[in-house]
Amino acid sequence: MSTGNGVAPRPGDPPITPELVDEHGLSPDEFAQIQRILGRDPTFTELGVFSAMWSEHCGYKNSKRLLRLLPTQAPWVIQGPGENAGVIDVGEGYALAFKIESHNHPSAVEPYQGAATGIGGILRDVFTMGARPVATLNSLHFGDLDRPRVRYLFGGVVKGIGDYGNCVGIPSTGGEVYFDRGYEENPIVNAMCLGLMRTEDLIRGTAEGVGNTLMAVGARTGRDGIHGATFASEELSEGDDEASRPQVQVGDPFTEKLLLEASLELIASGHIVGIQDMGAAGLTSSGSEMAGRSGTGVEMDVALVPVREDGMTPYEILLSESQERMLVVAAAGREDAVREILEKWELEAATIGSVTASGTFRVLEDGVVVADIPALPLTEGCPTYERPGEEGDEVCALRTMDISSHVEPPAGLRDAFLRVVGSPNVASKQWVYEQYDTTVRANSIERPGGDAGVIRIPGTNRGVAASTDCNGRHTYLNPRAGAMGAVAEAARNVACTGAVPMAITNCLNFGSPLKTHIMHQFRETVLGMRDACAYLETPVTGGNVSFYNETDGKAVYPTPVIGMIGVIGDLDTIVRHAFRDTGDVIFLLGTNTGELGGSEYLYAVHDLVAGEPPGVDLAAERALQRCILAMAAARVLRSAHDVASGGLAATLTESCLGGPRNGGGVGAAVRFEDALPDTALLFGEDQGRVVVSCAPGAVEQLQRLAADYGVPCTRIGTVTGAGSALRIETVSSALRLELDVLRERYFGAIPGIMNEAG
Amino acid sequence: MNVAVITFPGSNCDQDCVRSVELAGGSARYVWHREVSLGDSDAVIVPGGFAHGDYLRPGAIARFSPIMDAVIDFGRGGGLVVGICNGFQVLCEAGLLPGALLRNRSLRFQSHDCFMRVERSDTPYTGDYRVGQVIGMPLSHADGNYYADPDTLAALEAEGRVVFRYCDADGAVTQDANPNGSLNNIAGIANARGNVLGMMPHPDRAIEAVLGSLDGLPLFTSLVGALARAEVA
Amino acid sequence: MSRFTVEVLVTPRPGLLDPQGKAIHHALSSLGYDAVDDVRVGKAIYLEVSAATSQAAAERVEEMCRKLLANPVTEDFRVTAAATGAGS
Amino acid sequence: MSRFTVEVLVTPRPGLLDPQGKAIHHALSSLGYDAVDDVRVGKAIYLEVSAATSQAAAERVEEMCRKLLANPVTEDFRVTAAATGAGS
Ligand SMILES: Nc1ncnc2c1ncn2[C@@H]1O[C@H](COP(=O)(O)OP(=O)(O)O)[C@@H](O)[C@H]1O
Ligand SMILES: [Mg+2]
Repeated sequence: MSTGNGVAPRPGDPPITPELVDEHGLSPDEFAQIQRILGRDPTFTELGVFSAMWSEHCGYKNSKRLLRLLPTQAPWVIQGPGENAGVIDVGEGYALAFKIESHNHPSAVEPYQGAATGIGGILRDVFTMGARPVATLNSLHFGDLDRPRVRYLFGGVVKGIGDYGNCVGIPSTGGEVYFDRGYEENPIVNAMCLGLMRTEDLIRGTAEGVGNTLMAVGARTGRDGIHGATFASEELSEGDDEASRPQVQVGDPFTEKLLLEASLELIASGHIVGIQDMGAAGLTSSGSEMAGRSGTGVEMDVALVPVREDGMTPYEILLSESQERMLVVAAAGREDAVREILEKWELEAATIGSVTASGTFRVLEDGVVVADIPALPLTEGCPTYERPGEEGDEVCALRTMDISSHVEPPAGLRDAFLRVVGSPNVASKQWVYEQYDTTVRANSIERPGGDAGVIRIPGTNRGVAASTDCNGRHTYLNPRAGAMGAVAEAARNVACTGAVPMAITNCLNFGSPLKTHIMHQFRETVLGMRDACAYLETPVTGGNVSFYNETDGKAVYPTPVIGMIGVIGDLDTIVRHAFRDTGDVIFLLGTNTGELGGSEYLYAVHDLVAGEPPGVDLAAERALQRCILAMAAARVLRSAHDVASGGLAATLTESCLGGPRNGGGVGAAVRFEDALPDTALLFGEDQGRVVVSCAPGAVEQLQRLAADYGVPCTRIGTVTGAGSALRIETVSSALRLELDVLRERYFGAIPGIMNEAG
Repeated sequence: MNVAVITFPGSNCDQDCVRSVELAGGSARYVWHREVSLGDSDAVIVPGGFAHGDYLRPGAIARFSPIMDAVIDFGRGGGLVVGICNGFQVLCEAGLLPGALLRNRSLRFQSHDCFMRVERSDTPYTGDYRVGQVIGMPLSHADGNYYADPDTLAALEAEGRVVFRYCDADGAVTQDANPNGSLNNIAGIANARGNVLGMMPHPDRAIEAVLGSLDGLPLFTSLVGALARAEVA
Repeated sequence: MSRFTVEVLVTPRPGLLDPQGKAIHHALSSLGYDAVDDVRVGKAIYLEVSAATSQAAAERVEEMCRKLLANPVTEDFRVTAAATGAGS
Repeated sequence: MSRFTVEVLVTPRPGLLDPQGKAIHHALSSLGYDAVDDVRVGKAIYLEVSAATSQAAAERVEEMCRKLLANPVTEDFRVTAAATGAGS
């Protein structure tokens, strides 16, 4: 392979100095490797290209080796990691494409646009696979809501997600929001998208067929977000001034909607052989990755790319991250047909180059070669590192701290109960999800508010359930147990609706991988996720790593967000989380162990993040989930709701109250015989538990099924009907919580803070 | 009998509307906004979504889409035209219905279920409801706050042109039950002749029990029934 | 033909409730700005227009306002044209 | 203390995409207004402020802009104060 024919420095480009290489985030060794690949010095344009492709964001330099440990296969996996999105078979000829992505740094700088463009990017990842987006979810982690800046970020992010997704017309079916001082400076904003297609309509991001035509489609290229990919791989620092701040990318959801419809029409037309979003690192990553995947080369002339501003250099055009753009490979001779479809959708399409046999990523400017780089080494040759890791002292001290002195609630049990239920972490996220269109396209069977959202596969009686989960406090205190817990909880949430957990996507949000305690967190997280996914048979089909979530040396909690997918074969067997009828019998499946480490109780009542977080018994978890699924299939259940943040207190409250707009809820009377302190019993976040209810006549069948699966099953009480209270007895106390009071706490908490404080 | 569902760039609920008509026993087809004729359509639905991105004001740009001249002529001539959500906004901008839809009182996009009281059952869209019936369905909008100047509002009330009003589960028309600040809790209105209807909530998302409500279906069966009767006559 | 920058200010009609203005007013008060008595929020639209004179440019844009840029039911508008680059 | 009407014009920073402006431009073109070369959309905010002088009023509002009314990352602003009722 020969490169560099005629590649010469472009007049006006800065000379390649060690400082410039360093500014591009490349080490001297990496630069030497680039020289070896090219057989010469790179041009400025080429340096920019390598810098973007070998950034953490595109090149996964510090994570790739560990990520290889994750299980990725199962008979139902059609496409594993490596494509724009993972794809699984969901039955009746349908395939589901899904993926989660972070937009943390852009959201910290400009919450509204940062979050909006995050949604835009993940939608494109899914519809470029040929799938129509049918649902989105979002996982958000912020600092404490008593800080005005946090309220500004929270409000802006939610509005940004809503305005973008609503305009494109994709229902939001779920997500999660956490508030903890661990995210004070660095919010975590992860967006997930699910898309459906007929299995045969799957298309991949490849540039096949020498002579085929490369077309730039959609919005024009501006100077936005140049080096966003590198930016996403650096920490924010207090001194970030405007000059050094890359320009914010502005989303245009209307153009996205047109691009979505046009792309699906293009894919269905057969006029194109490949399509990819110009996401991080724009034209550079889309062009070189498509070539790399298919072993071909591409050649393009940046002078042919439609631009929004005058005087853009090849460097800028190649690295721009302007939103709502696609790179399309049209079959030779079909360019006009492609253009016709795009014109109908009022979109621009420009022929910018072609697929070649050279194996190189070759870029011209008005016919003059400005870059010529072997495609595969560029996309796959990024050096990878496995850095040493060791648990940090600070977290070790917190984890091993004796929390027994904090078991007593200072102002009594009732006060603690109301504080936990009214803590923004446990309280209803209605304020969030009612800003998202949850019902557009009339397939939302279970909307946000329960354990997992469920979307119908149009024209069938099947559904896809999805949930995102990560308790960052648990993963902070013990990354391995926390990661296992996140997978277990996500699967349990999906199973509670009656859907079989199938596969996950994940978004790993961490601090700087160059620090040993962060690397320790990362490694432990991957190992925990590996074990849980293997055991629960939910392989990993893709995901995203976001490092450098740090400000002034302080990193976010390690936050591996799990996006779990489940399939429900018969929507008539769906189970919801709210108690239903007076007289129904309530059971606890699983065992109370009273684990208060890392709990919401300790945070909300004692302002403490400490202790060993709940452990995960994978065998018990698997048995529990299979048992729930069997009960759902046998239509034994009137309700099912898992136990997580806030413990039994939160679960029982939510099952009594139901959704925000269904009237007063129903009361319940429960009694626990466990020999545990009251707080440990009611607020412990022990894994592997679900509260279910059934009609009196179904009690025996339910108990038999639990016994069949070896799942501990304790009869704890009954549903007592409308307008009353939640009554809880333990061996030492009795509590009566009026539903009105619970309603006010649970539904009023977040609106109260957001409306009053402004 | 054929219902035209207009698709603007940015329409999101055109499929839901076609499906609703079909479930009600009628037939419907899509009409792209750049067409200039409604062909042999017997009724028109302007669906929800974000036509032209809702940029400037919802409905402002869509109102000038090429097909809209035909829709306006059709409505002025007594043809059945219903606008749902964004479609309601388009019809107001186009002058087929009076008033305007302002930003929600909360200043937020709102997506949740609401209750409405049916005020008229003698329109082509509400024949299968009862007057006073309380119906529940989703709403989903940022600009649903109905406004008209005092004279217009008085005329709407005097002429009985308020078709749906936001209410609570028991049918009481209260400010608490008003989701967006609409004057007089107005959720849907008709033109003077009664052939053009606009409403903010989504009957097209309440057409199957599995979706949580069937209360939207009568709107479409009423429409299909009215067209069938017109065909016979 | 010269180039003009035409500024269009679109404001809610007096008497109309302006929730956005009210919200900003509320936020300013809670930041301690007590000297603010009222806030109204509208749109500022800037058009680059080619025309023979600034008056012609303004007239053209006024027509656009009546047709599209402002909603006569709820909004008033004001148009000012200046030669492009002349500052404003 | 006198009363001033302070006009704040908030506009998207140059170089940033302005989807709304783009859409309006497109709509005006299809209505046949070919003489329009560019459209940008911002906000116009009017505040009634009590202050000793118009300069004091403007300074106060500039502070509000930096704090709340404009987003420094994406928007520029311009403030003009006039005695209330003086027209503008
Ligand atoms: N950011 C969000 N977007 C949409 N829905 C959300 C969001 N946050 C929470 N929800 C919904 O609120 C409900 C409760 O959330 P959460 O307490 O995280 O549930 P769980 O503990 O079962 O995972 C879920 O249905 C969830 O989907
Ligand atoms: Mg749950």
